[in-house]
Amino acid sequence: MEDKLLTLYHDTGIYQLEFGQFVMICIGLLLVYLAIKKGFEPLLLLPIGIGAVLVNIPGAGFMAAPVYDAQGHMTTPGGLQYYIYHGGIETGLFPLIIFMGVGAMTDFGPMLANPKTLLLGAAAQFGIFATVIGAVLLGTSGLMDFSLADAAAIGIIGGADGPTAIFVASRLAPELLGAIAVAAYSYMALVPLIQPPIMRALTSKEERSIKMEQLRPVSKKEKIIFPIVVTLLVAMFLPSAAPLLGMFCFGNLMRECGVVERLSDTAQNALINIVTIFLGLGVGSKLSSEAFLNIETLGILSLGLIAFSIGTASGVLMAKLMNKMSSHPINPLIGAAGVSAVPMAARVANKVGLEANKHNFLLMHAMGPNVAGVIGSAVAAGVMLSYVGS
Amino acid sequence: MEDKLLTLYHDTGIYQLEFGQFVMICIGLLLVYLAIKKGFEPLLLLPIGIGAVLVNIPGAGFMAAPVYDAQGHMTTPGGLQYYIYHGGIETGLFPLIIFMGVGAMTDFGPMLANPKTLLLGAAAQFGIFATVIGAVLLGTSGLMDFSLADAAAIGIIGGADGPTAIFVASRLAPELLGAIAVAAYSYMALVPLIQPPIMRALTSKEERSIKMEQLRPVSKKEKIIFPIVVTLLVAMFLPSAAPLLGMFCFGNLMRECGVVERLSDTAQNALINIVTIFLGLGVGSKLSSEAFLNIETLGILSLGLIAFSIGTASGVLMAKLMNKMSSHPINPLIGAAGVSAVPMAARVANKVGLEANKHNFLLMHAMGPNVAGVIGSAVAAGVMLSYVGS
Amino acid sequence: MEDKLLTLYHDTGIYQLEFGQFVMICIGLLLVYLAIKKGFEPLLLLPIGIGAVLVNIPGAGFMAAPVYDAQGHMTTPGGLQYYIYHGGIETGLFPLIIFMGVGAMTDFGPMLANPKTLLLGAAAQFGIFATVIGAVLLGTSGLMDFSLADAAAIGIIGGADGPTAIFVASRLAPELLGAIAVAAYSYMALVPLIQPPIMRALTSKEERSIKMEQLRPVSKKEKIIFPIVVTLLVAMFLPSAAPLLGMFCFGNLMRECGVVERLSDTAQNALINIVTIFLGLGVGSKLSSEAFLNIETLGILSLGLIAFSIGTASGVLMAKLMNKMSSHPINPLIGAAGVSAVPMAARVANKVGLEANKHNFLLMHAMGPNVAGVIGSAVAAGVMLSYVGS
Amino acid sequence: MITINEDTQDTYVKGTDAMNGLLENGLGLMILGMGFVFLFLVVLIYATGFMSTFIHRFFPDLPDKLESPAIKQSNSRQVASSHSTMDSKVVVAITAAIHQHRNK
Amino acid sequence: MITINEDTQDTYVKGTDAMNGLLENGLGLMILGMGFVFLFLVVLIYATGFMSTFIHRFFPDLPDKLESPAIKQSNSRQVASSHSTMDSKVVVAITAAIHQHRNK
Amino acid sequence: MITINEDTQDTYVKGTDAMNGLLENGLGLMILGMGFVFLFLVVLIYATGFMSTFIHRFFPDLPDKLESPAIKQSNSRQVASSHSTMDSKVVVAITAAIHQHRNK
Ligand code: NA
Ligand code: NA
Ligand code: NA
Repeated sequence: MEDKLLTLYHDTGIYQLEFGQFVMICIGLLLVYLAIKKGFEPLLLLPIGIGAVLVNIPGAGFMAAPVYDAQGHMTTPGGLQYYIYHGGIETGLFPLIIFMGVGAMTDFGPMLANPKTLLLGAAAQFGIFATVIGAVLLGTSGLMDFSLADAAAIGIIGGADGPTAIFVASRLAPELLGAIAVAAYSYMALVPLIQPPIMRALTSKEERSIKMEQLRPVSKKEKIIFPIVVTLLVAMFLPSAAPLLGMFCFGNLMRECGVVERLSDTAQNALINIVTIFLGLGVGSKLSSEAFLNIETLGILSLGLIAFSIGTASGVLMAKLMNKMSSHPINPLIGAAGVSAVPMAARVANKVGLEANKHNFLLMHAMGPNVAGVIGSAVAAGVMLSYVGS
Repeated sequence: MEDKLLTLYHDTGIYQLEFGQFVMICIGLLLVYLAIKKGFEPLLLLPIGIGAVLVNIPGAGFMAAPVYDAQGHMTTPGGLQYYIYHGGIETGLFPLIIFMGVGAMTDFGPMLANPKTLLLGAAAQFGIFATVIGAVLLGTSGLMDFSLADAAAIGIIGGADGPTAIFVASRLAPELLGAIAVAAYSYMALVPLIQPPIMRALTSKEERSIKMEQLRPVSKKEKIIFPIVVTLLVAMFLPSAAPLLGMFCFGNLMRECGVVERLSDTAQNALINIVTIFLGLGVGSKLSSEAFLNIETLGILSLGLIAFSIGTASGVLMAKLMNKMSSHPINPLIGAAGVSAVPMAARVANKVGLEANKHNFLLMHAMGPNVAGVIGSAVAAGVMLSYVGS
Repeated sequence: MEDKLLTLYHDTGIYQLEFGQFVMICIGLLLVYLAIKKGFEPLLLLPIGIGAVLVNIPGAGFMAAPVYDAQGHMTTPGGLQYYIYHGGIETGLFPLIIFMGVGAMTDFGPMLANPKTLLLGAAAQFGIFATVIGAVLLGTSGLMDFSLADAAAIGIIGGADGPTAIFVASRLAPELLGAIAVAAYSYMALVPLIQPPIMRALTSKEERSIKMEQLRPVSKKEKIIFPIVVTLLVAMFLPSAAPLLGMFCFGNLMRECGVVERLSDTAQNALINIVTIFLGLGVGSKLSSEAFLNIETLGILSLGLIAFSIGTASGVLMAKLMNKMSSHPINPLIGAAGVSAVPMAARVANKVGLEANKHNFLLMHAMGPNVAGVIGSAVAAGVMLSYVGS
Repeated sequence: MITINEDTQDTYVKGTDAMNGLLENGLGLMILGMGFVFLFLVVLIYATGFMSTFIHRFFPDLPDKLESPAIKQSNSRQVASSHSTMDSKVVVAITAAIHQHRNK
Repeated sequence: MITINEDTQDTYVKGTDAMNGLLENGLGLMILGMGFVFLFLVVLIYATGFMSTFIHRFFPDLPDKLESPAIKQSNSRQVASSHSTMDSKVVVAITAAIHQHRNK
Repeated sequence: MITINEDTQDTYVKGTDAMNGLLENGLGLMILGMGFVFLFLVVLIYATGFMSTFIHRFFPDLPDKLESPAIKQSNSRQVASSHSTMDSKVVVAITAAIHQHRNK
């Protein structure tokens, strides 16, 4: 009896809790707080935060591997997050399904009306690669222990695209996945704070007031053919980006083709919601103290912020260049939307534009570079996967 | 030709059917009948009943294991229920997902308005532990072959909570899972028959007529913080209950936080419905004649009934005690709702209360102990899992 | 640097693409075109087409198997379609879940009002077995390399029922699955072109103008009991058809019983949509050039067309016979609906009937044989699985 | 499951025997198969008829009024299903709205 | 996890010792279990009370007006949930419809 | 997949060679990466432009009238999508309700 009581006490969290776990539970709660109170990408950060809390409960076994006997029968079942992580994230299934759903939610119309904005989506990816160099420098300096694969995975934070970041990190640097996902979603939520100062610093008030021409209407047929064109170009030039962009375009085709509305509806709602819940819990499972509480995480968080800033700056600068070269006026602010972070970055461009000229609505024009940024960062991801191997 | 005809005949159910399978198919049909005609928890008992019918069709192979060759290629695929049972129930995934959905459907408001009702949710769990003793006595008497793990799994029927019962049984006594799940859901459906006589026997008409004070309004913030508090307490005191209560609180947090409505909606609808269908078929797969047609099942069914009765009685008695000790009046009937069986038990309390005083609406007051009972039985489940091991 | 550039070039599709892959991508695009532009069963042919495109992108690895190290840890994750195919199609799970959803969408009312139409659903399955003989003849002739299992799987195209065809093919001839599924769904879409000439050739204008008596109303109870009766008969006579018909009847029971509306709704919408997306991608994964670009595919496509034609003809002839023998008039056109292809074939019968007599609405009467055809082809599938083994 | 005759298994031998075996098996499958399909559906006709008679005699019921199920069915394939719940909610909301509107 | 006493593991021996061990274990489970359930829920009562006081004192808030949550809850179990979104859409549509209707 | 240079693989050696190899690889990744991203998107610009011209010339079409897609899109991210079906049902229900109400 007394010994049972003792073992029950030894089973409690109070007895078992390590300091690192305590800190990680607090970090999980911080993410939950940011999600609920500050509205930081709550669809992801809430499940990630709870996932971080659960995985750090000592003795709860959320990441416990199942145990089988010699005949292959299960003797102890695994934990919930073990199955989620190994079934859906390590395999890449969840990010790809989410990307399909995002594709089904994306309207390429504004981009098709003005395809040149794709260049802005390309320029803003400079944040990704600049960050790779930053991570490599930290690695070679001996301060932090980053390999090239780690550096590439960290750089992708600059893509400002959650599923892409998770997909790349799960392949190139699984042990950094938690920190990378948290950084990516946090900074995506912080876009309204990070971007405006950079945008204002790099543009004059006249430039910010530039009115752009009304976008031409885009026909249904263009919208249907476009995802197929992207898929074929990816197949030709960059097969390593085909999982991401292929699923994205599949989702978009379901949306635009008009004959599979029930599938498109499910991809945009029930399916993406289910997978989002599990993706969040699975990403949270990588927020263990060993993987998160180290100097590398600080490096990742700093580099992520730098990546966003450089991406924003290079988007704006490219837009300034295009404005000089083009016969049609281009407001440099829409370049900042090229980092993706759909639709937050486009709204930020619209808002900063309204400050300069309260009759200048840039939202529609900024949606073009915004969705172009999604393609751009998926292409960058493909290059990295191909270059670094896996 | 003739030999083919013969083998075709040998493949028929008529040729292969054993008596036990015939009886189990009849039991499956009985469950379907109870679900449809009597409205016994149809969401679960209908799939369980059909699952029992399907698994007992001789030669249909619903529980057949897949066969692989030496290279690991599948030569014969497994049966549907094999994959469901081993993928979703043995691993504990399905009960946990359902518990998340139930959390997203639960309003803790009435309980937060009157937290003392948590005591009622505690008292009513006495049914669980009394039943454990009952099962142990049957085991020691030599009448039936129950180990301590079996006894614990049988006791949890008294928790009046389906997913908890399935989760515990799948870990402690998988071979009894079918009978335990059937008993748990059947008695939950029978709450309107089982509880009222006990409630009337233990209370006077005056007691049943006690009016309770209007509940105070509960702020949104309290509802948001509460699931986090529960999760942290579980993490501190009883990690073995963390899978159940962590997922339950996660679902409830999604409901209350107000920023992830689409996730909460999916957890309450598409996701829980999908998992309910498969959970039912999977539980039904354990209703094979070997596992069900024996003396132990009789013991389980009797003990389950006793568990419900003792739980109801102890809830009512605790409420009487609290009424005596408290300055605010407490109607003893709401104690019966502490067994969980949400929201059936609360409705029963309301109905019995209306019989005594037709202006006395107890529903709101009974919802507090009712949801407290869910927490109580999950805590009891955690203690059992920790005590008995797995 | 230059060597990296070279390897990046070697990774491109341009460098790696084989001619067979190019052809298969074109065939995938053709399916997408037929789905969108011609409305050929778009819910399936769109995902199948995209699946065919994706699986044939060289180096994209959509069908790559995961690689594990000696300790069982994953070193390289598998491709999306690998997991879908081996998890959902090879195991038979996806066709069975879809069949459950189709059951939940099916109204047996018109068939119950006139059960004799079940004979039409039987007669139209002659297309299946005649095609088996055709495939066997092609096999024995040495022209094509078909075993008995292959022949059976090809024959099932004549069942005009997608999930049944996929289920049978995945068990009897997985390497032919792609061609069989494409043939089945394409011809189902072509029913309005294939059937009318045959129907007109075999009937006189008077026969096509026959008015049928109003169907009797069918009570709710009959609709509830019917799926149970079918399940029990299958259990008695043909357990090998129990997976298909058991799930179909389970879905139908959820629909009709009226007490599990939320499960029925999910089975008909979110769940079937999710599984349809993945089923399509998984079937598309079998459209590789090795499996598709050979003489056998031509045989399959021709035999499938023959199967549909023979099935239509035998349905019409049986209806003519029944019209002669029965006291109640039977329009021979409704016999053509016995091939299944719900609800397309019933609409075709209605349309051809309206040509002959513009006040003669046969739709309701054709729905009986139409759903009977679903049962008929599932029974035929069961016989094949039992006869050929697996 | 029926075990396959040895000769069908080595179809690669392609001897005349194997061919004949394959053809014979195919014919057997056709005859048994069609026979079984008819047998099963005839049994089902009788079972259904018996079921309906039984229900009408012993559990008579008001039939669903105004039933034209085939048309309903062919629609329900297209449209999402949660129809009735939807409509009832809509009706509740409308009733409320109209009352408000009236009382203005 | 607590390791099981050796005697409970061989319940098949069914010696008197084993039986007594099983019974003893069962009683232990009952006492520890009920004790723990009460302990946990009492702690939860205090934690909840503390939480509510804390929130009311430091983060006072307009409470949800007209709250009768239990009734809402018991309904929400039955009905599909996307209630509020639904209703807002419905209300928008109704407002539009009524305006149209008025302006006829 | 490109095989990693041997020196990047043993980053644990941390010799100057390895560091230089890592930095070189990083620079290579940056140049190739940005180059490829631009190349791909420029190709995509031309492909898209060609596609649009081709469609407008050979398959002219009434464009979607009144298109302001970005705004629609930014909403559709927030709101559940089954919008149009919903609204049409709502409108049907409202029409019915208003007729009833009128005829009272
Ligand atoms: Na981006
Ligand atoms: Na309980
Ligand atoms: Na058929």
